[in-house]
Amino acid sequence: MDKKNYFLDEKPEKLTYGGVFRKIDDWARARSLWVVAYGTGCGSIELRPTFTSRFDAERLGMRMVGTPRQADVLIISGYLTVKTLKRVIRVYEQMQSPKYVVALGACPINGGMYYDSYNAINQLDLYLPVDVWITGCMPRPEAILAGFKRLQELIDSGRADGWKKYIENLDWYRENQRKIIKNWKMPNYNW
Amino acid sequence: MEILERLRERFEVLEEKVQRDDLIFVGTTGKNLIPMLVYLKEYEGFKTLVMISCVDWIEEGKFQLSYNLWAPKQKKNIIVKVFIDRKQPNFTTIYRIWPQAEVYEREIHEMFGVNFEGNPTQGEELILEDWDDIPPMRRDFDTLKYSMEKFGERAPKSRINIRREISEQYDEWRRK
Amino acid sequence: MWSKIFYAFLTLLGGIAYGLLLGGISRKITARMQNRRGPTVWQNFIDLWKLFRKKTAVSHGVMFYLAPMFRLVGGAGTFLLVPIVIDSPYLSNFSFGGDLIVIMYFMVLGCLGMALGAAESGHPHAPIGVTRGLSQMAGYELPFVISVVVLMIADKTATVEGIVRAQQGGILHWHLFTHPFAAAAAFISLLGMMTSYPFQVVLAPQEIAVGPPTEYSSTFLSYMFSGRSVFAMAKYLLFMDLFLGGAGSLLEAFAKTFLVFLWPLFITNVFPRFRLEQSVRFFWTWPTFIGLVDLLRISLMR
Amino acid sequence: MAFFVASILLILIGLYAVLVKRNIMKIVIGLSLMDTGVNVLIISLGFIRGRTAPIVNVKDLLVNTSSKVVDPLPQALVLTAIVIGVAVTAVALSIVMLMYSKKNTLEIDEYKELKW
Amino acid sequence: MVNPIVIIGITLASAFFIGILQAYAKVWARVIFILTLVFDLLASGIVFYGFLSGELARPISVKIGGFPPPIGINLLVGKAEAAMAVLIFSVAFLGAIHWFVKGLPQPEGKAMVLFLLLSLGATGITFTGDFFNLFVFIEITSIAAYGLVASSRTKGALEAAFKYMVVGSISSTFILLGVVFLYKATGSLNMMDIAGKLLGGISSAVLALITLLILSGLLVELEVFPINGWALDVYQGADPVVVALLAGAAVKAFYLVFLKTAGFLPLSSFFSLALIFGGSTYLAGQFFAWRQRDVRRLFGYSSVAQLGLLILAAGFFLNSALASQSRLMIGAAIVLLIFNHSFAKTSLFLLADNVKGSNVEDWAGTLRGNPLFAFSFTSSVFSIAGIPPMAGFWAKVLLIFAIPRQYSWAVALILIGALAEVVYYFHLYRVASQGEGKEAGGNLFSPFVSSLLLVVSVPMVWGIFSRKLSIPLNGQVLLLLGISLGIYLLGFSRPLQWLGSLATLGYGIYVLLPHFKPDLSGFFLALVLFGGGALLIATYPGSKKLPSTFYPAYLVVVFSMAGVVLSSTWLSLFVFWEVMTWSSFLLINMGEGKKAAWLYAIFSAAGAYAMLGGIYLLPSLRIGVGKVPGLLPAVLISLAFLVKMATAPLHIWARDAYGESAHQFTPLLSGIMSKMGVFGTALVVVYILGVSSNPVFRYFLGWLGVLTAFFMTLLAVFQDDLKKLLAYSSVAQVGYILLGVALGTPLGWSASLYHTVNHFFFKALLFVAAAGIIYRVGTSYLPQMGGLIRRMPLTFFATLLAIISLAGIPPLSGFAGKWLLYSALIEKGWIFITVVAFLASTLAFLYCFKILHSVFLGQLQEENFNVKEVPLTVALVEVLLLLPLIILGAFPRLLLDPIDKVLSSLPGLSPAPIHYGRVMGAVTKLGHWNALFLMVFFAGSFLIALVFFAITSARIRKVGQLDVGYSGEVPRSAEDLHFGYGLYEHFRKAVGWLIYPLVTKVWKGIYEGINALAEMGRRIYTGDVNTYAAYVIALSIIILYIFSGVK
Repeated sequence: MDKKNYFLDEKPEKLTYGGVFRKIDDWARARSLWVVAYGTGCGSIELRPTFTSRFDAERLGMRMVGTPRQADVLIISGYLTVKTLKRVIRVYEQMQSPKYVVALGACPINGGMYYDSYNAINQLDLYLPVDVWITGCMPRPEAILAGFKRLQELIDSGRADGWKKYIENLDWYRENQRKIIKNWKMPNYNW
Repeated sequence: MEILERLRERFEVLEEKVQRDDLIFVGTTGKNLIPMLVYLKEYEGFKTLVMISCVDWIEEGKFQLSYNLWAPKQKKNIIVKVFIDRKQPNFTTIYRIWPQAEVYEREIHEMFGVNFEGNPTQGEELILEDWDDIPPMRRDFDTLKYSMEKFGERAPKSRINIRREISEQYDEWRRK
Repeated sequence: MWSKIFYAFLTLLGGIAYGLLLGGISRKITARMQNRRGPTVWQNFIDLWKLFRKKTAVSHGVMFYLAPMFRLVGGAGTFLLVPIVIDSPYLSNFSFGGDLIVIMYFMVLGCLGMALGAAESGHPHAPIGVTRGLSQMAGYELPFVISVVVLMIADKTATVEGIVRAQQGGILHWHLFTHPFAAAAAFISLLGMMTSYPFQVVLAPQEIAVGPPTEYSSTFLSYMFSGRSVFAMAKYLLFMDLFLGGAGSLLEAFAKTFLVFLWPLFITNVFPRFRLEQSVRFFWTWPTFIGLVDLLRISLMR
Repeated sequence: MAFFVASILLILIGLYAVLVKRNIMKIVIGLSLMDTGVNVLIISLGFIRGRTAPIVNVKDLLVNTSSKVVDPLPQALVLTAIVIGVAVTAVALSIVMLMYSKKNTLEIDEYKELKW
Repeated sequence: MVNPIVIIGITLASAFFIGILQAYAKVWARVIFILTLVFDLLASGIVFYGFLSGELARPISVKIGGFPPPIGINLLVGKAEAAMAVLIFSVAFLGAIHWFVKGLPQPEGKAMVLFLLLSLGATGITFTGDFFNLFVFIEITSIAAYGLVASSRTKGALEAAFKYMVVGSISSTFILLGVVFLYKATGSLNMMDIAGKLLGGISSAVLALITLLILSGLLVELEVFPINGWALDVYQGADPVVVALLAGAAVKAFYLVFLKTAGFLPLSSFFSLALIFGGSTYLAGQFFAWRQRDVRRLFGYSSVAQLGLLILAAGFFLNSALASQSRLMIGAAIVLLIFNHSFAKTSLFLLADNVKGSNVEDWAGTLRGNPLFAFSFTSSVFSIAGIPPMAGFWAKVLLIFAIPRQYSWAVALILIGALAEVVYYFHLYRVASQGEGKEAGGNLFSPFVSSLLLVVSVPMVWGIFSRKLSIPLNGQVLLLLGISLGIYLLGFSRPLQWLGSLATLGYGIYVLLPHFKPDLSGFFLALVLFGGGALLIATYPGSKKLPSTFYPAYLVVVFSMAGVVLSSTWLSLFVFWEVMTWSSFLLINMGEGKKAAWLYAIFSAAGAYAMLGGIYLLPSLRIGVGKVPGLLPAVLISLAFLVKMATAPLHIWARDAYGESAHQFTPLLSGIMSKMGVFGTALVVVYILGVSSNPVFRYFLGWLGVLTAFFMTLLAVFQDDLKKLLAYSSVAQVGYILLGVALGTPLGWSASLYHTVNHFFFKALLFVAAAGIIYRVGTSYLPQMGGLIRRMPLTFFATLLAIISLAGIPPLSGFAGKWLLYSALIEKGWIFITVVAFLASTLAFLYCFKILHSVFLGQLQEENFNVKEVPLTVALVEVLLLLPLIILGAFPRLLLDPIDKVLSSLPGLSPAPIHYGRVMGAVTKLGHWNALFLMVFFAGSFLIALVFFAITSARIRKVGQLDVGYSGEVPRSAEDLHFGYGLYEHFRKAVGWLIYPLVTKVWKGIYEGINALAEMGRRIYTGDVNTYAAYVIALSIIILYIFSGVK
């Protein structure tokens, strides 16, 4: 037996979105957002007050979880270097659908103050489907909460479908990703 | 300061500067560096290597390596500077004196292309994975051009609805 | 027969629901104590539904696949073996299936199943969590067993019904008051069983990502979730039956389990965390000595 | 009585040599002395004052011989014992010779390889 | 009829001729040498046969020189003398053959002459009827021996000869003096004459002194402690053939004289003299050998010890206060001891000649690949250590059982010495049987013949003595044991051996069918035979690597266990017990263990000898007959069983013996053999202790059981070797069984018996699975496995069910035992034990998870990618053992009903007070439990949940084994992700102090202490001639002073 069995090398199927319980599902999903506690940039420091007593994101039904398997939301908290991007892609792909991406700050949108850096990416949505952008450098917890409110509205109305788009256009995303990640040392499908 | 006198007695000191009471700069030649560091470590109490940094003097055609040492008892810093040729940036490692130097040297190698002979982990990726250009911290490296080429144009500030544009890109890509 | 099964099923659903509700209440109370608003008390239902209705899931193998069922069935079995309302034909559920010894061993079945599934996931955190859990179990089992043995010897029966009957006739007949030391030991070990805060290193949500179920997701996790809540309910019920005199009616059962539920909750919110060896040492010293007082008393009185 | 004392003395001297001397040759001599002492003792046991040697001829057989001669048996025994003693001494000396040829010493301390 | 004088005359003459001939015709000298020995052997054999056949009723008395006995010298040859002559000449013959095979020492003529003279002298010593003649023969023997020793080419021979000569001279001086004084005092030298004169015992103190003079001279020759330094030096330094003749034959002649002298001169203090000197020599010899590194000297110590035992026996033999029946038994014992020791020691010394180097370490590997060597060595060692079926066993048993009760300390002494003997002999055995195979020299004819004599004598000895002692050994079992040994002949083909063993076992079941009765024996017999048969199937894979003695030994273990359970007397139980122990020792020794088998041997021997001591104290040998006074016999007998169960302070052998024995054997060892301990303890509790009496001792036993369970479980938790972990677990589970037996209530007993069977099922299953896994994976180290569920699903399933059973989790079969046990404990009211038992079974979950996780779960390691499912036979046995776990889980009554029948057949016990209702299931006074309901409920609801899940679940992707949430990293290898090593480190921090190896250290301390004492003790042998001589003198004076009664 070769090492192939270490990772699953099979393209994921496209997912449908609907069914009898769709309304209830969306309602529940919106009110139970579990965030993977993966601090990618400077903004992760803003998440601590967001989730603790002062701003209390838990009242929105949000929780931090330690593993991508159980999480619904991936927060990109600031700039992403090439090195981090690889990990973020893997974490995102290990999350179970439906899943959402929230990007904090200017850097993921257009590079921000690192627009000319040799190592920070300029535009996150080329690589991952972002559902909500929260601008600022960095956005304060109030802003983050407002962003999550927006995410909840999107989910409630069924418009937060980045996870579906990602699978549908996986090849496009892969092409973009491979453009900057020259040495693709990851499995083809990360879950 | 007495320490400078003692250093002068023993080694070739090219330049010296007392910045503060507890911070001295000393310049020396490449040959003298390791004896001087050993001397400072063993006899003057500079037990700790705080860091190694590098400056690119592109005009002079030189790299400046600064070894920042710290004497915990006297509470003093000394920075030993040494210049090396920019065209052939080869130098010896000091990781046998301070094992932690290994990582600093690895980083300097990655960022400046300085080659520390004898460093066991030289050349392994530290921060830059898959780097494909000249070392990025050299002053002749055009970071903006590189960024634009690799990560794409900076999106115009006026753009509001990103989602729509991405969808267009999907469609465009599909049509190809 | 079939009606009995039907009622048992209903009771089970009720137990799960009540367990989830208690979980929500606990989150709410914790939040209030931390000067937060906190989620609604129904939050656990929402979470459960969301997990249940996730679109995708991953599996690592057969045991991984079966473990949530193990967990749920183990929890449900324990829950149904403990009589809720004594002498009620329906609400004493399947307590004819076994006595206290059976219950204590049946409890392990669910945990074992979950441990196996978790371990098959191949994630190193899972066995870390499992071994911590088992070690802690070895810790709290000692005081718990001491108090259980005290009760069995004192009441000369090993059945839960028998123990409940022995406590009838007024609040002062409760074992909580007749055997205060044994009760204290058991209630301290309840903290360990519920992995509430001083003894919470088993799950350690941040460090080892909730330990055993770290690789579980989606529907699997929802089964685990409901299994855990019904399991917690089983423990509350057991403690109610052992120390609080059982219940004569459903309402009383609700109230008394709520009382039992409050105890770890209050502890959990004001304490930091023990390391594992500290918690084992703690269990093998203080609650054990407390329990031994009653054990000695019983053995001398006999 | 004198024989008695002398024999005991001989035995003791021999014993002394065996027990104390560190030279192998002396030990062998001690053994010989002991042997001789024992022989003397045996003879003295059979000796009866005023009697003659138990050499019997026809004339003596006519009279009451048994009251005239000493006990003949110890003497016979001693004859055998002497032979045996000589044999033992011979073997001992040959062993000593071999030992000396091997190690060129007769110190007993050199011959303590086998112990414990 | 041959005249004995002819033997002496011919030998003397041919010695003379050889001396002359060897200068001219060497070949003829050799021929005459051998012919003489053959003639002597035949002649003495004819005389001996004459005595045996009854042709000669009275001793032959041969006049020499024409004078009638009182005045002239005569030879007096009786049965004993003739036998001794046969012995001497057969040993001499074997030695001579060995010389011829290996090459005669140079100069060969002299060596042959001296050799003939030595055997002649020894014969003369035996034959003579005259004291002075005795002295002469002693001197002939001695001088020949000096010469032979000195002419040996071995290192230190001269030195030894010199020491021998000095001490020998002193001793013969004593004898000579004694003889002469004797003549002076009695006027006679003829033995019979003197004996006639002194018929009523010695009256005068002077005579006593004289007797003692002779005796102390003889004691020097008999190598009594502490004046035996010279002998050890000779044994170490001289040519082994000479040593064999000296130790094997000449010394025995001296012993005969000693016996005769003491008999003719009835000294009143002889008894205490023999006891003191025999006992001290015996013990000193046995213990001083412990630290001996030189093998020949070690054999020397052993010889000395055996002589001590003989002297001790002589004391009892000549004590007229004893019953004649006992004295007869002791006489038989002496004969057996002499026979046994002579040939065994001859064999051993000649074997030592074949090994290069003299140290124990030089013996490493000599048994491997040398079947002849192994056979000779094993049978000799077994003979000397007195292990059944060898004749030495009967010697010990006869001796012990003949000693009257008031001298039971002597019995203790004998047994302790025997134990010490086992320690050093089996140390040597362990060294010799392990390590790289080594070429031993090829001169194995004589040792082989001499050990063959030992083996051949076995049936005869058994035929005589087992009838005499009325030990009814089960004939069917004996037959089966014989057939088992025959399996060895199929050794050329392992599959054939395997099939043959299966057939034999099947035949065994068929033969023993009538014994499957609902009583204790039948119960255990079924376990032994069916269990052994099932496990035998699984032994096939990998059996090619085992020695061809594996299957015979395996069958012997099984059938001797059958013998144990079918025994009707304690002594036959003991016999089978010993056979079982030592055959299993051989099996354990086939594994990789360095020390395991040795430790097992020591502990088993200690237990067995304690049991023998206990049996000695019993009023009747029949099981269940007679009222037993006091606790001591019960304690002693149960020691053996506790050892086999590896109960707490006696457990230290178990880990390695289980862990390092051959994988094919471990299931039997754990699953069935440890249950023999249970059987024995059950016998002790029922028939010796009584189920309702002795509550304190039974409470103590209960604590032993529960503490064993607790500590062994804890040790298992921290064990990283699969088989050793299972070993600890096995010991712990047997601790529970012991607890149940100790309870002595019907409920406790039914818990125990239930658990006995059930433990067999799951532990045998686990060990069989472990054997399969180890066979496939090639290691038993847990952290190196992992993820095997992907390759061995069946084994995983089997192991899982076994583990659930082991942990006692309902709904599988293991829970019934737990439930019964706790019910019994609470009913009995042993509260504290209950708590500890509960805790221990909780701790068991820890190692249960460890087994499952470390072997089957987690990441599959790269080196195990190509592992396949276990071999077919193993899988078959797994399934066979698996079914009862499930069936008993649902219907425990299938086993509990027969157990009730067994219980009602035992005195003092009744069927367990369990009622079986339809709804409530099993009901006791305390509680209730419905096994079937739990099973149905669990299976049903599990299925429902599964189906529901399958319908409602999300889309499930089966991912690869490295696809885990790893902080976004890509794991590089399975090894990084597998959590195998140090699984319970955190728990060790909390409770590590509980597994401090106290017991091991105590045992080790005892061992080291005895070693240090032995080391100190044997320093008295300084190797200095002066010292040796001084010892002789000092001791003789002390003997003369103390025992003569002269003040």
